[in-house]
Amino acid sequence: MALLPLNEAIATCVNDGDAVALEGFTHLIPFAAGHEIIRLGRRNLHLIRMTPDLIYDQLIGMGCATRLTFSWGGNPGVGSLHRLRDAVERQWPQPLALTEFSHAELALAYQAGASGMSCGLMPHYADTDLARVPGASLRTVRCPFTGRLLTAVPAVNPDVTILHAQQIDAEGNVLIRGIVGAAREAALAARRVLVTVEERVERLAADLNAVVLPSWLISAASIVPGGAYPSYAQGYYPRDNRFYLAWDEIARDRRTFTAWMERHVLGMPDHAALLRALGVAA
Amino acid sequence: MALLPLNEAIATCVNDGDAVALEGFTHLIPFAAGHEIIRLGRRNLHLIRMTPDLIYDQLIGMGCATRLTFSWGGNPGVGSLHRLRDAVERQWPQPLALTEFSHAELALAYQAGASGMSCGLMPHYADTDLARVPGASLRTVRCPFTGRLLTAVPAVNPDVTILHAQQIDAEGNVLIRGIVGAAREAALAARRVLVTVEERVERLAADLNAVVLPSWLISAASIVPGGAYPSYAQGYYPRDNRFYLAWDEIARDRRTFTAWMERHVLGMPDHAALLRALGVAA
Amino acid sequence: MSATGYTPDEIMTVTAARHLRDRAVCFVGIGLPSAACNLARMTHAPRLVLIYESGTVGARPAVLPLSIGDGELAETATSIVPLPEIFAHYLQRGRVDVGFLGAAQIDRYGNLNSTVIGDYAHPKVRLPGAGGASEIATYAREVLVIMKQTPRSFVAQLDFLTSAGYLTGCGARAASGSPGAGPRAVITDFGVLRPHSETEELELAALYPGIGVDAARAATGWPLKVAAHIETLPAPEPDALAVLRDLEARTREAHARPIRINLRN
Amino acid sequence: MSATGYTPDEIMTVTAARHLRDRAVCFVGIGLPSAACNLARMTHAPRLVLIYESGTVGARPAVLPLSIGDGELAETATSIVPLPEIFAHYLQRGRVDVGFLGAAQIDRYGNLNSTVIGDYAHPKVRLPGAGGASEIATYAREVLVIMKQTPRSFVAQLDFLTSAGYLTGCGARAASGSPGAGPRAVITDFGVLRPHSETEELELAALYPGIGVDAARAATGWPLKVAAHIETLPAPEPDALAVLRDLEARTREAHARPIRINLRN
Repeated sequence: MALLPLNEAIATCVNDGDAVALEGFTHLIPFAAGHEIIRLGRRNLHLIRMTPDLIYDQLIGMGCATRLTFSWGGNPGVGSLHRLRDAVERQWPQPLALTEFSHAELALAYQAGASGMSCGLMPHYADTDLARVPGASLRTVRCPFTGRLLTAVPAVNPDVTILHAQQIDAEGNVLIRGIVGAAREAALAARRVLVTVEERVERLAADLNAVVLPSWLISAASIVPGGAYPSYAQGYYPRDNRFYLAWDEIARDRRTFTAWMERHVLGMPDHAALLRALGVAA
Repeated sequence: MALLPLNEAIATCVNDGDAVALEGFTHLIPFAAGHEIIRLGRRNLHLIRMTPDLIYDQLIGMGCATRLTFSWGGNPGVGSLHRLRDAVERQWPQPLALTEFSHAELALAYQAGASGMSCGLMPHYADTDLARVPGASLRTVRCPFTGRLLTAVPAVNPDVTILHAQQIDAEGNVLIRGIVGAAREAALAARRVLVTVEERVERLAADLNAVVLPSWLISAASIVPGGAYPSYAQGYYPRDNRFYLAWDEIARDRRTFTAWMERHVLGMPDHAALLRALGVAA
Repeated sequence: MSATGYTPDEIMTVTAARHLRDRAVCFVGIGLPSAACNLARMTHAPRLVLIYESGTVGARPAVLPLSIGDGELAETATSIVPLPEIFAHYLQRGRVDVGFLGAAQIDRYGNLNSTVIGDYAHPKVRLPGAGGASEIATYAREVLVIMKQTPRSFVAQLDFLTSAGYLTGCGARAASGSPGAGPRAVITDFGVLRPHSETEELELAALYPGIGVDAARAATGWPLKVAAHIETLPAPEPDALAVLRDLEARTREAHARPIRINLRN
Repeated sequence: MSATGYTPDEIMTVTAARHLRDRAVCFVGIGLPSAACNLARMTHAPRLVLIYESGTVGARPAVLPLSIGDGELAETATSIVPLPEIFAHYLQRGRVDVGFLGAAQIDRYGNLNSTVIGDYAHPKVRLPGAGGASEIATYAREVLVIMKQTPRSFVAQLDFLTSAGYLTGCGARAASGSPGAGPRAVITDFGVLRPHSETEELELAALYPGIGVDAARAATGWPLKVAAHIETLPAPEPDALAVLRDLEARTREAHARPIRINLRN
């Protein structure tokens, strides 16, 4: 595990053309890391994430991605991701190929990837149209015990998985506290793991059964307070629901989107500057 | 969830002929519950457990079981389970049919059971002889994506899973703290779940990401302090390694085994009396 | 609202809440379903078990979450489990009594579209997609659908089938082996549609006070059948309305609180 | 012991410990492997990562556990994970550098039996069975076997193949697709056997001080081949012996402590 400034960590771990998963389910979404990918101008990425959320709306709108693997692409509780829609509906700024799953399927795909398996199984019932779209990647096998049809979901193994977490200790072990989503499975499935954290501590404030990623599973880490904003970090700051509502207006239009990104992401040296500019840094 | 005295809980939840899993990996083995099954004279049980440990040596030696599903049948760090060996090698007190897995396979079988699946998958390499024994239950399927051979392990769904845990709260939620083994998967795979706990508290001393079984998944619970002895309950009492060493001598011989069981289990009204008789109750 | 004393959202929420019996295990979605479940929990069903797909089991939020994984859910849950387990150990294993779904389109057999309007490869509107909906539709013992009724959303032909209702009706769903019973009620801003016991086609079973059959028919994109006996649903009880409005006021206040992040380091 | 100043167990443990490089990830079994790993961790390899199959990752026990899941492991671990994940996410995923195995029988290709002596259906001796051994043998990048060498345990023909070594040799293991490299060393009370680079048959590669080739051959149930150059291993360093004996003394003391259980309630 190497402790690096975020721009160096991203430069080292994320290459043009990589399959990249920024995970964290509503909670602990690594926004700062996503912004750094945009600042470094990475291109041709295959973005993977259960819920693309605002950070992928931004990456897609800024032209970083040509493929998206996902299971629910909306602004939670608000509505559409307008940049994702614009890319799919009108190929702006470029076409975006989709690989689409349900949550259960993508969770299973990460789990298979984390387990060194080529696929995972779930029961099979009536096909929905999702099994029939171009690029659909589900297949079926028969259970060798019951003869019943099962759905096989191919493993997902990102080149790099990026997480945000609460703490890193002196040895580089990382604590995730609260809703964990499929973050662990996405990390264990990946070839490289990059973690941003709220703070460095001598010893993690971790219960015996806490979710801790051992340092030797982590390629690089950066200390980025507020790195999940406008998502949240349990015990540090809550989700900025107002920002999620405001994003609907910002992203609806190509021009206001581009202006916002140029001013707040490209125009800022780092995440701390963005938080100050938005008036949320104390 | 019904809070019952242990003998009533066992009488309600465990029937002759049931497939019964007493889980807990070295930690939190439900000895008190196992002893109550012996006192109630249950017969023809299909015992399921990754590591049969001393409690299954006792159940087998007392004639409660006709079938055993397991993955490692020894006295950890000490040697043989003499009663298990006597049943397999010399059919005493009765024949014992075996269904044998590796740890990884049985863990996967519980996980499949907990997930409503008929089987679970793992990669397949060279067969060991385990795949060829009478009663072997593994099969193979081809991965529909890679064409490679995979091992399919049939789900295990006990009629009842019995766990020991640290705490139950006023609503009947149960906290497991420390090594959890496959206890959760075994419980979620089961038709009924019976839990013994060290103590009842108003509110669990549980971290956000603690292992908590919600009350509505539990059929019955009993408060049995020391209920895991001579196994242990993290935060309450350590494993009695001396007892595990002593058991080797007690169980080696049919006569000393029977005498010990008659005096310490059949001859005691409950677990507290046993702990007092052994001089471990404070 | 002024005429009736309540909004369409309010009577939909109260009606949905009435469908929940105490101790039921609910797989809850964001928006009206979350409001309905929490209203039920705060009124007649205090032991309702709420599972959100973020992995929070037994959540008891004091304010409504905007997202499916707000911190409020984590802090008040009995247990937080990884997301793959919520789907495998709870939903797929058959532990969920009631699932809630909404969608952009529904057809006469309760099948739902939340994926695209238009052609999949060249959509007119790209919708968010399945999320947890496909599996909720399959596994929950019963499904409650909550949707506003318009000819554009209650359609003769779905553009895309994301989540299975009764498929083509007349037992097609049961024949597929699907473990759950399917959509037992579709709660709209006009009233409630329920499946016919044999054909499984949705029919108008209940209306809110002051709403007529013709209005409901006009809001439906297929020739809506009407049950033999149409029930008139009660207006929201003042107590329930008060609890709901209080909950929503607390929620608005909480979501408006400015965020302050301490840049230690 | 008096003659050499150390016991066979001690030189086996010290020799095994020397095989471990710092930062390696070890899947540790109970007994000598656990002693060897902790000795290495307390001497030359402070960042050795110990995984016990009970789910404790990064355990740093101050006393040796008797069982694979003693509380000491849980209290000192970086992380405790459910047992299915230890096997799927760590071992099967290829995260383990070194696995330790012992057995009742080993053959010339390093295949192991820990299941039965005699016929499976009517065994002469029923052994504990596979436990984690089969998958450790398959997936660990390399395997270290620790066993006392006797003609009854080093056999021409296994009664049962529980864990794969090099199967029939000459590349048979690689042909099976097995991800791990197999048993790179068999550490006995005579010295160390290693696989021949082509045939993969185990041959005597190193001996402890004062032990001759003939003695090792006499303790082997097949005609034991001898490497072109036999290394003589050093006696245990006094420092290592001191650390090991101190660890074992602490362990004996800890395991002898009487248990007191408080019967509240």
